[in-house]
Amino acid sequence: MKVYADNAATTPMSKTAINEMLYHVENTYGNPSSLHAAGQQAAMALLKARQTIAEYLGCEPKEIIFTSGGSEADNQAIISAAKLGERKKKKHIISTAFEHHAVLHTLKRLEKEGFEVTYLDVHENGLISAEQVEKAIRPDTCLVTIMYANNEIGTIQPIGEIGAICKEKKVLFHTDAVQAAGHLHINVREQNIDLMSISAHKFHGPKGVGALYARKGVILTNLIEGGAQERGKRAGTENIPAIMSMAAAFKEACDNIDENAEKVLKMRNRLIDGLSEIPHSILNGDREKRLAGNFSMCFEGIEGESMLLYLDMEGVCASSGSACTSGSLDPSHVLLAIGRPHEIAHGSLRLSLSEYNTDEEIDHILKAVPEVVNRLRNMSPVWRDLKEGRKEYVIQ
Amino acid sequence: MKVYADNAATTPMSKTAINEMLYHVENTYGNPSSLHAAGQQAAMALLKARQTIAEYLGCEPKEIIFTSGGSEADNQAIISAAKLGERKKKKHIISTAFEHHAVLHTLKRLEKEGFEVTYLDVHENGLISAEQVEKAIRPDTCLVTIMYANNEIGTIQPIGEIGAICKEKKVLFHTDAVQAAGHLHINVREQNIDLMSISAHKFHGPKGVGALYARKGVILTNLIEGGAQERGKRAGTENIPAIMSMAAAFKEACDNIDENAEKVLKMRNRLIDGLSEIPHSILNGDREKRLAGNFSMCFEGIEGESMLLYLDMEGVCASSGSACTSGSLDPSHVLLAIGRPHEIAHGSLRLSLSEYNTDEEIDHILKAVPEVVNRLRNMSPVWRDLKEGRKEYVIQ
Amino acid sequence: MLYSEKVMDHFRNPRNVGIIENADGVGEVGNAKCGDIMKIYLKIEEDVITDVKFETFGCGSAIASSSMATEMIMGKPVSEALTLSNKAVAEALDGLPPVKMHCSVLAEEAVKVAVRDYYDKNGIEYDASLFPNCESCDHCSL
Amino acid sequence: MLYSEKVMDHFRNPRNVGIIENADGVGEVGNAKCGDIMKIYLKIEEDVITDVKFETFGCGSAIASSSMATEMIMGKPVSEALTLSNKAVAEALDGLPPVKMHCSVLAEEAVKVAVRDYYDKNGIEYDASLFPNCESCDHCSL
Ligand SMILES: Cc1ncc(COP(=O)(O)O)c(C=O)c1O
Ligand SMILES: Cc1ncc(COP(=O)(O)O)c(C=O)c1O
Repeated sequence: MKVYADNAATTPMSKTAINEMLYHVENTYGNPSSLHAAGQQAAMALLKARQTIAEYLGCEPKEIIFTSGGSEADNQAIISAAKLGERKKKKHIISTAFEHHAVLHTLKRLEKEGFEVTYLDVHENGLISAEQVEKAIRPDTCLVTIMYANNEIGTIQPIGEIGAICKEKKVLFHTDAVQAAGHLHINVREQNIDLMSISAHKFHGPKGVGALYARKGVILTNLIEGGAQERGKRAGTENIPAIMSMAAAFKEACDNIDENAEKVLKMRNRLIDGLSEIPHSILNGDREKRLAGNFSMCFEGIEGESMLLYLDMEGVCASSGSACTSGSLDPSHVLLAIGRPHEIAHGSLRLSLSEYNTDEEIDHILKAVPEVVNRLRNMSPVWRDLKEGRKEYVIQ
Repeated sequence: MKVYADNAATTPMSKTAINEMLYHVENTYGNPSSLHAAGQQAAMALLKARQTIAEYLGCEPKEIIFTSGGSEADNQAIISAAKLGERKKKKHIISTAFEHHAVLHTLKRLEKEGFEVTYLDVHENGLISAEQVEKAIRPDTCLVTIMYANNEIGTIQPIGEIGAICKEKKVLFHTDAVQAAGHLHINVREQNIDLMSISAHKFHGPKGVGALYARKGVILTNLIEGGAQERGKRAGTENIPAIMSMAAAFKEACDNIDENAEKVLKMRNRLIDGLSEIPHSILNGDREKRLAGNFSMCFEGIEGESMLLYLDMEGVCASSGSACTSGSLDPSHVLLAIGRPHEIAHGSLRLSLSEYNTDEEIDHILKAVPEVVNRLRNMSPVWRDLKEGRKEYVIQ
Repeated sequence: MLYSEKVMDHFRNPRNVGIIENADGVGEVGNAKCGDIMKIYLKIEEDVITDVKFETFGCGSAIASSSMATEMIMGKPVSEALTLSNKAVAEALDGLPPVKMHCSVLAEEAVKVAVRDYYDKNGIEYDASLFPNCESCDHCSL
Repeated sequence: MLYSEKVMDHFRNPRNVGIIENADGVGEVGNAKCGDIMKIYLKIEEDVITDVKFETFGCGSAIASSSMATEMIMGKPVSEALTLSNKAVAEALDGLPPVKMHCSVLAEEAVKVAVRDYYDKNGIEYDASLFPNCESCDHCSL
């Protein structure tokens, strides 16, 4: 049995999204900047996609800029807010220690350019509070950037509360909603969000396309200069088939948020309950305030990568917290941020479901994971030391 | 009859490219950073695509970085070379006045940051010479960036000669090969190219994907920070279906360069010969040193946009030199660069063919264009003045 | 679409294209460098516009604006033609894209300059401030 | 694929997993903070390794490297086991990804530390410089 349980990394495209893409690949190949029929047809499609996305986010179409994905949107949002801040001599930014690297590495670059960044401590439950944000805001704060939902542990931050505080304090608020969009009800106006990043491949849309919402009046800095596409804020011939497909996938996802969440939640809860029976295991992050499909656990005495590879042999596609292939041997910065010690953080497993998963697949995972954990513990010198009392368990 | 003759703006995807995209949309949806089978399958696909592109460009796979298109590649190439230059206190760049805006606007930004840019004069035939480049190189020159083939008038620059000079003078050489790739034989090693941009949608590949070739040793600056994709030089989940489709389209295009060129050239020559019979018309740029499919003409006494719209009514999708919809009312900077006066530059028509065009379509264009030119001249006060001798013809 | 159906209709089938020999008033505005020239010819009888023709060098909206303007003043007293505003032309066309609004301005001005020509030819006095002043033209970035 | 078929084979079916009660030499290297611990148990008779087992906490290549190292020293004289290099382990596995080369280093070191333990237990003299020094370990960025 093959089980894809790595939807937080990327999702397969929905039939709707594939058909929409294919339709436009074949029929709407014109360049929207061209005056002729083929171009104008593409321009109209683009307008429609922008309207759809805007409608589901609660903003104006012209507040949406299409990008090549979530990373680009994150980079552009943060750079733009920083440039705006710099002009007013405001060079302080507030973020958290468990953001995605697209945010963290952009902040690192700004730190080199003289910006100061406060990384809020994340509580052990994987949450930060609006009060933490409020306390950290200074007169020279130009931006608060806090992710909507964490990609590794799935916890959802109090975005509306943070937005309200930022609005009151007149500080720009960006949220990386890459994991949230299409999965949670978002309304940028009501939640007082100024800048927000989304990425299509996290909600059964195509890869290589995303969007940046920028509230009217928030002037964007170009990452990519050139033609006058996207109000002159993002050059490059528009990828109409992908943009249309993203809009279709987003509409489909948003129209079915509650229904999908209900289905996925049941499966996820069965998994958490079942896997929690493995001794010396622990759920990462709050049990309730989390995405329906996403959870991560740590298992004491074993290491994540080998767990994934053995699970893969059982047909289960999962992920660990650690960026094994990224050239770094450090454990997940997210798990460290919520206070897991290094040796525990190494033994993490993330399972992220979508509405395409089935109960049979959950049964399979519930069988495979304990077997794999056992197998690895049986060859682990750490586990032996724990079992034989030469070492204290960290996870009780 | 519908005739798409705007292939320099963008091309329809080939069947091969569509099928490849669709196959990978359905089968290779994993994230190449994931360790499980779905992820590793994607990682292998990515490797294969990189090898294909590298093979046809004459470089190593690891010298290829995938981007979201030509604009991003241009931006990253130029910014990277500028940062390298800056460290050595070399802040002079050589370019031309008729580059694409992705290059020109990036250069403008660098000028604001204290770089000095020499824009070489383009000869009336749409060409610059290697000698011009050589003369312009100074001890503080860090980059020469000159497009391979011009997008508006199709002229091909002496890239190999320029590359040789840059190599000798130890100056980095970037070429925007967006219009050339897949249409001309390129070998970055032989031509001594250090950085080169290509974009898939100009050779029947998908939109939203391109590549930057960067010779080993040329350290790139990230435009998009985040994950460790693309050797850490370009963050964002890789768009495998589009990348695979680009590789397939590139292979197909390169394998058929000569055959396609022969077919397209015949059609183009018929068009140039036929349309040159329209009195007071002129071809823009050298007749020989040009892309097989691309040419542009100016017709005295009329304006380009109305020409395009009337042609569109006849089913002909063409373009003018001017960026009418981009918010600018100025005529094409390319036509001004080759010395066309404003009033003539306004009356331009670009027809860009591909191997998908047919002889019947050429017949149709040959009938439609003279009719449209006549119709517009008959309602043009400028034409009346010329005809009745109150004004001198600019084009004889 | 870039243009409204109305614009496209007037572009595809422009009304009143041509010239009037020995016109009572002729107005030409714009310049070829900017990419737009409009020329309006008026036949006027007893202060009423009995015929109007135009010639235009310019983009789709320039042609449509001229065409619409001629329709709007045809048969009207000269004094009424003078009140034709660029907004009225643009509205009658169901709107123009922002970058193309100057085309409706040209149409308004071409009509006015043609009327002034008629006044001048016939020695009729007028308030010069009502008419466009070419030096104030900002249609070009030249 | 991230790993060669050889690595995957040793990962899927690791040879010589387990412990040896009352082993003649035991070596443990790495630490859990770094995400890799290897422990090698040796049974030695007349200076020949007659049995070897391993336990590993670590990634796929750590498990495969330990497995391969045990196969490579099984039945060999202790002196030969001491010459086992991390390169030899990696080559026997048809290569390791660059970021995973340290796993083969750990395997080499675990064998050496187990041999040293055997020497120590049996009062055999040795050149200390041939053995790893944990303070020089740079596997962690801690
Ligand atoms: C010469 C040239 N450079 C760069 C580009 C930009 O490519 P893209 O639209 O893929 O960003 C284009 C086409 O749009 C082009 O013709
Ligand atoms: C929270 C978060 N932000 C940003 C990204 C980057 O998105 P993309 O891969 O589309 O660039 C991801 C996923 O990769 C993510 O999970």
